[in-house]
Amino acid sequence: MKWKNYLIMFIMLFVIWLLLNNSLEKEIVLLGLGISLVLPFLLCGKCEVFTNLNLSPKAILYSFLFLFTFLIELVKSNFDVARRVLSPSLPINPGIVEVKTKLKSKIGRVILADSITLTPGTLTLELIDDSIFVHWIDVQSVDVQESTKLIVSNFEKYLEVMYG
Amino acid sequence: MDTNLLEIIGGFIAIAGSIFLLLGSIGLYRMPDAYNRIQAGTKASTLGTILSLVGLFFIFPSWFGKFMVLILFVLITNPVSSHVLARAAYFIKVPLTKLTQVDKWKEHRDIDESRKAHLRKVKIQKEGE
Amino acid sequence: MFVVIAIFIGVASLIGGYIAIHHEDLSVAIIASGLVSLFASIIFLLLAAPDVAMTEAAIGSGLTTLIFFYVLNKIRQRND
Amino acid sequence: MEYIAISTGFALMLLGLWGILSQKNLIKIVLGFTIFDTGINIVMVSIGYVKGKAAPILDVINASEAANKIVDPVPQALVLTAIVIGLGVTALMLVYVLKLHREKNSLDINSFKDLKW
Amino acid sequence: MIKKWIILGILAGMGLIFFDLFSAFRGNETLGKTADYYARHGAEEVGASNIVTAIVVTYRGFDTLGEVTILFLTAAIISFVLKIRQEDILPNRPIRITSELLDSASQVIVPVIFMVGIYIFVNGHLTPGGGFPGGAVIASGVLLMILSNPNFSVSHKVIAWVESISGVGFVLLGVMGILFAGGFLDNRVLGLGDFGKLFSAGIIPFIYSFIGLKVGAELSNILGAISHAQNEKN
Amino acid sequence: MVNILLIVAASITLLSIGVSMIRFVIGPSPVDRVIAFDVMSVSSIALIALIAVLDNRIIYMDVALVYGILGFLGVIVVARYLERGM
Repeated sequence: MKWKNYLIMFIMLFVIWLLLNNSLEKEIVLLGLGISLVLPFLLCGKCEVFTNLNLSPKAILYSFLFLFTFLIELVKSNFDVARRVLSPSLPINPGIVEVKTKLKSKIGRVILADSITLTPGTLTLELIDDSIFVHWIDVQSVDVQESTKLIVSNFEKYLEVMYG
Repeated sequence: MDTNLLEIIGGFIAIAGSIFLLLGSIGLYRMPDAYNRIQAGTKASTLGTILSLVGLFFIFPSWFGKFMVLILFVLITNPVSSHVLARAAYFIKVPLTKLTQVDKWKEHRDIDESRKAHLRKVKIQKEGE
Repeated sequence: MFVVIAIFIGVASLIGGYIAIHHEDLSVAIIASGLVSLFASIIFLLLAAPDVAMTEAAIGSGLTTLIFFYVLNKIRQRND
Repeated sequence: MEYIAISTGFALMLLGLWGILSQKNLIKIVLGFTIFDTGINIVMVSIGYVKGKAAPILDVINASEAANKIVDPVPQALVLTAIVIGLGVTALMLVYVLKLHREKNSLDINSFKDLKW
Repeated sequence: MIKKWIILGILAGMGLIFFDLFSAFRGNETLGKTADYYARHGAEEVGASNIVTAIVVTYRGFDTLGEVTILFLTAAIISFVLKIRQEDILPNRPIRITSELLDSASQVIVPVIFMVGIYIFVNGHLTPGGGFPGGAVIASGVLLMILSNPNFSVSHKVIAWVESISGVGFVLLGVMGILFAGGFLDNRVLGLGDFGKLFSAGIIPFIYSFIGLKVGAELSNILGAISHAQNEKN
Repeated sequence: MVNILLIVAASITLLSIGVSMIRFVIGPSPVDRVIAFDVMSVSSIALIALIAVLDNRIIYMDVALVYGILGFLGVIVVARYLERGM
């Protein structure tokens, strides 16, 4: 097991324990420390999700920027859904397109696919090597480069810095 | 007065969240095929639940922890489950609607299949020789 | 308000039960019975029994449905 | 409230019984059993409900005035046991369904007539 | 045809009985005698703020012991029934591989699910929940591991160890109640502590942790047995 | 005042569960029914949170956590069953 994966898993579990208990008493903190030290050893013998995470200051700044972009896109996508659903003629133009990604690390790809699913009008169907197949509710371009630019590049520039 | 105002803002945010939930289910009802339904349902139910929880957080700020865990959990799991479901729907050949413009994945799979068939043919020929 | 929620959820769970018994596709019937348990757990919550609600959600709606699907999968594997 | 819940419970019980009696598919019969189970649990919990009182957990209620402020905890403890046992029974029934299907390659209850006379 | 009428007759009879019960039902206004005792004395005698937990673990602890035994027997019977001879095994068909996204995401989600399960059974005396739902949540975490990686098999050795250690621990804590306090499963072995704290209510948190681990192990055993059951030749 | 707003929110959430129930009843393929089930279980999380706030008991939120976990798992199991991955 890589130490970085273990460390991040430990921090994540400990924070979740504190949030669940919602208090900072001594016994709760000690018990949480014990549990979150033991659990990654038991469950993640072969895990490697967090291994490629970049912990430099720039990456942390970019992750906040990414979160901000993502939330804006999420709200935008909901208004998009609302517009489509409420208009009587149901203006959709669906199709399945292919886009390319440059990301190699696993957690980066997971976050990219999740963000594609939650942004306006797109839904990840499958990841094969470097291509992602996306169901697009309103196809604007069938070309690979063009749709990559429209769908992926907005997030990828942050994720590339965060996960290398 | 101050806390009262916060509570009222929270109530309105919760109403906005429930309206998004309603829009999602209307989308679920109106869309023509399974993939579009998954799109409408997932997006609206994710943001709707998150907004409801944020609105309730304004009313009871001391419940911060549970709301935060729930929001994170919904945000991580909902896209994953919809992705797995959409992939399953594609594999069991749930029909796409007639409005569909293009299906790149099918082309990709066809190319893959034909390449494999070609390789098999070459191999058989070699064995034949 | 709670009475309105209870009526609504009760009617929905009855519809779910009807589908569970009368739909010819077994997988749909099993999902519908999971839905009945899900709504039953909200009814437990309204009856001021959060312990029971949590147990019903975790065991009645969760694990029972999952075991049903595993058995159905084994039967399908044998049939084809 | 308790009237609505108890009528829902009785209706679910009848629905489950109907499923058990009228269906031919073994898995459908087990499904009817689980619905019956859920109905019984709802009926038992709603018998213990006391109008306008809170859940039997004393975090905002003082221990001294608990007796006047909480609902009946005994049926809840009983139902907690019943749900877990219900899972065990359902799993056992399903495994026997699997075993029966291995014997006859059929899920229809009319094909198991070996012990009928 | 006659069968249909018999079924309808039975249903009508049951419906009549249920309607009679329903029309005789009057909502309670006060608690019954037993419930009143538990509500008045539960907090000071047991020290748990969740009265249902106090009943399940202390007042009716024997019931719970029997329940855990029943689950254990169910798991044993299931693995016995599903066992077939080695030469009758039909080879498994190839199955579709997991999507990469589910595989990666489950590595993050499984520890969180385990954490929630542990939280539920450790806090059983303060919040709703306890050993049984906590164990079920842990078993569903194991199930997610099986689903995201079909080659993952539940290790029988680990499960047997967890199961026996927690079972023995449960009974030992009960016996300590005979030695140091009022009787079997009496929770005042450790002193009641401060009301509403994590380590209060005597040994209830420890007993519920053992129950949770044992239920989780047994349910994962059942799920593993069914999911890895082999198909038999005709 | 706040209670009225919350009651309105709970009513709209109930309505959304009802509309998804229609899709669950008529949905032609199992996939449609599963997505309706998912939307209903996620809406139930919001409904339980609203009930908890209206009743002023934080302890009900634990039930919502369990709902979140099991709704997710149910969808994954059905999807893996349908695509023959189990």
